[in-house]
Amino acid sequence: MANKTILQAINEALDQTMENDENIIVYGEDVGYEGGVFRTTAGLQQKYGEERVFDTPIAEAAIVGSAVGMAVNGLKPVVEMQFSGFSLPAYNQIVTHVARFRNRSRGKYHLPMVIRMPYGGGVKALEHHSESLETLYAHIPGLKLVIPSTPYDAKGLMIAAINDPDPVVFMEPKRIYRAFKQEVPDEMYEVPIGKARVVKKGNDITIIAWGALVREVEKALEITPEVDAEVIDLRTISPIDYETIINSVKKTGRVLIVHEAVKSFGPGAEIISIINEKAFLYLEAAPRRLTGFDITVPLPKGEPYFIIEPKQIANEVKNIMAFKA
Amino acid sequence: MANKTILQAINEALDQTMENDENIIVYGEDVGYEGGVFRTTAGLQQKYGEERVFDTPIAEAAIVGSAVGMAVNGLKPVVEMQFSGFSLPAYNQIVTHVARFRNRSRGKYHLPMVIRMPYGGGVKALEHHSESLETLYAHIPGLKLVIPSTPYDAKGLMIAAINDPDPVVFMEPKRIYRAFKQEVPDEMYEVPIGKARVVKKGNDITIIAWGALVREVEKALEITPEVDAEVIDLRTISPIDYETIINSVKKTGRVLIVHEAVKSFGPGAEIISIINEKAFLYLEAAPRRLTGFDITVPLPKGEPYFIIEPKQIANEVKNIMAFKA
Amino acid sequence: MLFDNYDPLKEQMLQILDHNGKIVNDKLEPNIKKETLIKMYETMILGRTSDEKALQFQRQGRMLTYAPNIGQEAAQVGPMAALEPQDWLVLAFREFNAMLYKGVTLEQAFLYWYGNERGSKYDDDVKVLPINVPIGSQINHAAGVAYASKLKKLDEVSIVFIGDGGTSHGEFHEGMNFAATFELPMITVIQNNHYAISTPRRKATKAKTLAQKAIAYGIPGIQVDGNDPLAMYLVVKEARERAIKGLGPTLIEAVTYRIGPHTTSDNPKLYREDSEVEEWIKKDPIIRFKKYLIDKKIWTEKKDEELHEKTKKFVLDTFKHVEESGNVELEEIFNYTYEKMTPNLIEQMNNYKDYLAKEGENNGE
Amino acid sequence: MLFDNYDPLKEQMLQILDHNGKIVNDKLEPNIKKETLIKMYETMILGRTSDEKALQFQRQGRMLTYAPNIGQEAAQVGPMAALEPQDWLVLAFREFNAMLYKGVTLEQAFLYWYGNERGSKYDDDVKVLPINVPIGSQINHAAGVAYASKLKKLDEVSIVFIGDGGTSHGEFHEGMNFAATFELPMITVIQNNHYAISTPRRKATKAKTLAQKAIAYGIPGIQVDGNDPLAMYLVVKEARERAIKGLGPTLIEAVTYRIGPHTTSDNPKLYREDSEVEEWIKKDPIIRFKKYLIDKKIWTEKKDEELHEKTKKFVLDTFKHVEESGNVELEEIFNYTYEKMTPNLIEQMNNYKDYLAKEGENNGE
Ligand SMILES: Cc1ncc(C[n+]2csc(CCOP(=O)(O)OP(=O)(O)O)c2C)c(N)n1
Ligand SMILES: Cc1ncc(C[n+]2csc(CCOP(=O)(O)OP(=O)(O)O)c2C)c(N)n1
Ligand SMILES: [Mg+2]
Ligand SMILES: [Mg+2]
Repeated sequence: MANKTILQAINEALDQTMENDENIIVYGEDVGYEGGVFRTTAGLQQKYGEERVFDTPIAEAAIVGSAVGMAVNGLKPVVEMQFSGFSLPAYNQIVTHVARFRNRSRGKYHLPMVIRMPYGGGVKALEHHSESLETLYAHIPGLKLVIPSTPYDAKGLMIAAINDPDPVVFMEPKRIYRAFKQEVPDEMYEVPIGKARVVKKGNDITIIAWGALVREVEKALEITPEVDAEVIDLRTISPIDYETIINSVKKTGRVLIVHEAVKSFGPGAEIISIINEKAFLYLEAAPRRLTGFDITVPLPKGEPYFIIEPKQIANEVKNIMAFKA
Repeated sequence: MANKTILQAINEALDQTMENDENIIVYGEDVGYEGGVFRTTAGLQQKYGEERVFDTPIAEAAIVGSAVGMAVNGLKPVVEMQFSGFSLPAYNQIVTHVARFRNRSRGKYHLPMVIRMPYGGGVKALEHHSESLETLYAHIPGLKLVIPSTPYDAKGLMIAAINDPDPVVFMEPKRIYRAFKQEVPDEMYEVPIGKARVVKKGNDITIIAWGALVREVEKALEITPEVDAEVIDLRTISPIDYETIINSVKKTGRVLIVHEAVKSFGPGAEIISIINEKAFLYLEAAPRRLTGFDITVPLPKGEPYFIIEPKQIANEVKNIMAFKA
Repeated sequence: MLFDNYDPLKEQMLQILDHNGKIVNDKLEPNIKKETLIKMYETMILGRTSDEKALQFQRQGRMLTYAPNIGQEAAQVGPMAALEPQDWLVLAFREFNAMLYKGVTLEQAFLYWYGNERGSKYDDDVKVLPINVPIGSQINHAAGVAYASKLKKLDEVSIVFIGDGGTSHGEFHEGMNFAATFELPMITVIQNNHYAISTPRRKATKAKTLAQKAIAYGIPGIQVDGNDPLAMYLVVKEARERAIKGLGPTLIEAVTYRIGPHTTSDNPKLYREDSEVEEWIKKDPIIRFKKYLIDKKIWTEKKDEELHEKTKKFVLDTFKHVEESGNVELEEIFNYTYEKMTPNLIEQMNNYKDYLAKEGENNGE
Repeated sequence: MLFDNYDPLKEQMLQILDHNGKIVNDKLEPNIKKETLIKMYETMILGRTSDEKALQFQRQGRMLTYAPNIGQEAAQVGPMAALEPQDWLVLAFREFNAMLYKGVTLEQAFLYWYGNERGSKYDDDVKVLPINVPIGSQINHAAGVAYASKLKKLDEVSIVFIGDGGTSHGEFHEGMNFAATFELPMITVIQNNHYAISTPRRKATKAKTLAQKAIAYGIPGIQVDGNDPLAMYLVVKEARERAIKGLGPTLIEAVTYRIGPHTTSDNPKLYREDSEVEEWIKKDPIIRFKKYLIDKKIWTEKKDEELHEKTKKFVLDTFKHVEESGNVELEEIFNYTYEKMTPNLIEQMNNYKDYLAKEGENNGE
């Protein structure tokens, strides 16, 4: 047991699984020699050699497409997209192949692979370095989409993702890569994919978030002590854990979804729709979304408007609590 | 005025706008000499020459990316993705550039361009030829997404798209390219982008659909004469016309959304969420979606299960009408 | 070394067996085992017959879209004969003959074009990746397969096919460069059949040859008469040797021609002259190969007739069998999205089953 | 013709002015107007000074991420000087000097890296496309710009920059092939600065030169000493002539070196030896160009001192001005998504304004 950041937790998950299974290989742009621009893969090349941990040409379709071939031929590739905004050149491979090889071959081939990508804003970055593109992956059948919000989950979910027989897109909330530490067990363990985490139990309202926003929700609740909120960290965006959501909503009757992805046709919409389908009669207020605006994430001098702050969450919580049917 | 199919209506829209404005150019894979695999662009090269209507190498990123450059330099490109499933290699260009040039340059540059793509299933096609990928485009700020369901709208919306100062993704429901004819005015006219069409007025339930599914909804209503449904053809998926939707739902209190795109994180979810946000207290039943399953569109011998038939729509309508709050 | 002697920049093209079935380069005539030669020929006849029948079936409304290979048999069978059983075949979509040679059954091959995913579930020991429709993307898969072979120090290579049109795609570039950079045991065969649907090869790139694209990756590239099974065999044999030695990938441009339509939905008369097609019919790979085999006393006209007869029957019987397979089961379309069906998918399937129980079969309209 | 005389396959590299400031190829010394030479030099000094100051500001926490160009000035200014005012510049992201030469103001250039989109709103008559972060994708934009120039029969060309790392991207391939196929008036300059972040050039491709990638597109490719402003000038001059004549694009590999870090978030000591950097510092383009100008009696040490003085002041003043610009207005982030704000965007903005009115400023935490 030691205190670790999310970054360290992911690094440890990669290290321990690689130690355990020589079929796991790790590669991407700058992930090898220097250990990644965020240093998430630091030390791995030194330990496992250049054949298992390596730098690639700048060619995202090749990174993902080659992983498809490797997985078919017995490896378990864990590849990195340097930023989620740069996963788009690989989008064709991900949608047309990664998500479909099992179905296309009726199970003859399946792809145990992980596509890691730092995501989200709030780090004062250049364009394409701040996107939250959950929807693009959650909407595609055959993919799983996982996002940790704590060091403990980061390690356990990464190990689960690597062990998963299906391909997993693993988005890492870069804003909190190093933001805080948490006790993380030394040994390997899995946090199950497809299960949300109830961060805090409560009876008044269900607040659903993931990634960096979970902490912001917690901060918001500090300034709204009058509200007894239940907080759900979704952890797996797809396939979504509707049981946990629905059970909570049946209890609270009120819902707020908080995400940084742009609003329209975004991930929150699916959650609201599921709640409508499965708990409509329990709703005491219109479910609401607090999300990124429907714009391109602004450059740093405009980004503060875009970033969701705890006060905004608190404000929405109060609005929903005030809703009278 | 003459009877025309959707295909002919689109061809006419291209022809007339090209005649009118020499800056409009049309290109893509096989669109030039042979006039497209569906023959949507037939005759245009013969009339406007190889410089304005041409075949490209198989390189979707180049097709879209070059259109960005052309639009910056004064042209109005109308490009074709042979099937929407093959727009994915261009997805990086579309998301990172087409959608963003105006914002990136704070209005110095804008991109009056149209990206055409046949979409949807039901034509017994190979893999990647049957997708409904609305969400991937509707979720991206800066794009407009238009889908006609009739020859009249096809011509008017295409002309509006070409004249629009913003980039428009224009999905063409290939299943009904030639399915029926309609009187189409000979002259040029616009059907406004951003406005849904009320296909049929009614008081019991609001049914929202677009593209090939609009006709299926109409067929479904023939077998449920007891229900007085209001049918909305969305026509523009983004930016969505929530006024028309909300006005209708306030009247009917019941909602069914029908689309072929896969369900989870799909376009219907946004519509339900908007209704929750703006007409929650008017809802008399849980809004529902009848959609493609969360799977890859099956090859022809499994596709019939995937295709939504009028009886299914009728069945859902009855379920929603039976819902008691 | 073959690849040094044929310089694509000088437009030198390797040919061993000319279109009259004459050996024009006897120093290079490969020493192929008799059984292999016969398997090559039989596969070509099976491929050709299947193509012809499939086109017929389609006209009769019994087959869906189908992409025939007529004229391209040697470009596929030559390479496959030069490989070893442990090697991998990574497909584009116009490699019917290569698939058959490598052990995909005719039934599977037909079933795919008949519209059933089971047609891509090849037998366990058949190291073939499913047909790959998104142009160019298969190159990256082949590179990955080859990376694994290299990492695990296995004595195996990957061969990957692509069309002339496909070489313009970004995925071709990325995959070739990836394979070259890591010196992977991969062999890329471009079937330059002169057309990408309606778009002629000359409109796809200003490069005089497609083989010279190899230079961009620092690897050998060679132009070969793709209708010459011996030349195709030889060049892949050498490419395999390089690959196994750790010298990396090779790019082979097989110059051939698509005698038939792009697919059954295509009308080539819209975009090319009959005279052009006739010129290429004269270069038919099967005719020249048969002459060669007869000259070598490996084959006779009588055997040929028997083979044609037998093959026709086999193709008809197999197709009949495929036709009888009907639609897939409902479970089938849900079962393979993930290893285990998610609660969401189970629900969707069950709801639909309930609907069907109530309303009867869905015919997709 | 220059491009025939320097064959990248033979690793012939064009150099006119060596790193000592000596003309090593006097037959090729271009006849550049005095004012142009001075503008070139002044731009290089402005670029260098800006880079140095920006790195300082960043260390002081006054600047965000910044990608310095130190060492690459000649590779940018040489080409720009060879072009005409009506030509287009299509950027990657490490062309600070090229931007300045072409009329982007220092204030705009800084404002962008300071995190304000206004920095990409260049003056109306400045034919420069915004900084393009997704690697490789700008090549396709340049091809499109050039297509329009050609269609409209305008006497203008596009120049597009890309890094060594960028040449591995699929978009590079597609854009180069598109431009070559349609014989577009485009000039591609690869700034081969030997690194893509931490990844050395040799790990990006097995091709011995990047210039030889031109062969894949059937166009000329040439390797040039990228730290030699005269060679860069000459080669672009000739490429422009070809382009204007309708002969299509040219691929130019400028061999140079990134003296500084990839960006201010990068620590190059992690992946390269100081000794390597020192070798390249000796090849500094500015030192050799200054010697050349002084030898030509166009420049003096005194003028040089004055220029440095003046430039420093200008850079400091400009940056101060940029610093004072603060955050953007709220409307600004909504206004440019579409020509007209959609009802949805108006609503989102107004809701947020209401929130701000109630709760005060949002600091993004
Ligand atoms: C990425 C992508 N874009 C477009 C298509 C549609 N398409 C199918 S086959 C084809 C032409 C392929 O030409 P070529 O590579 O020469 O192969 P051939 O058909 O001649 O065997 C096209 C454009 C596709 N399958 N994938
Ligand atoms: C498509 C894409 N993938 C990844 C990145 C992240 N990235 C930014 S710069 C860079 C390296 C670029 O190297 P090179 O092309 O040599 O240009 P240089 O930085 O040396 O000027 C990378 C990988 C990106 N911007 N775009
Ligand atoms: Mg072809
Ligand atoms: Mg570089």
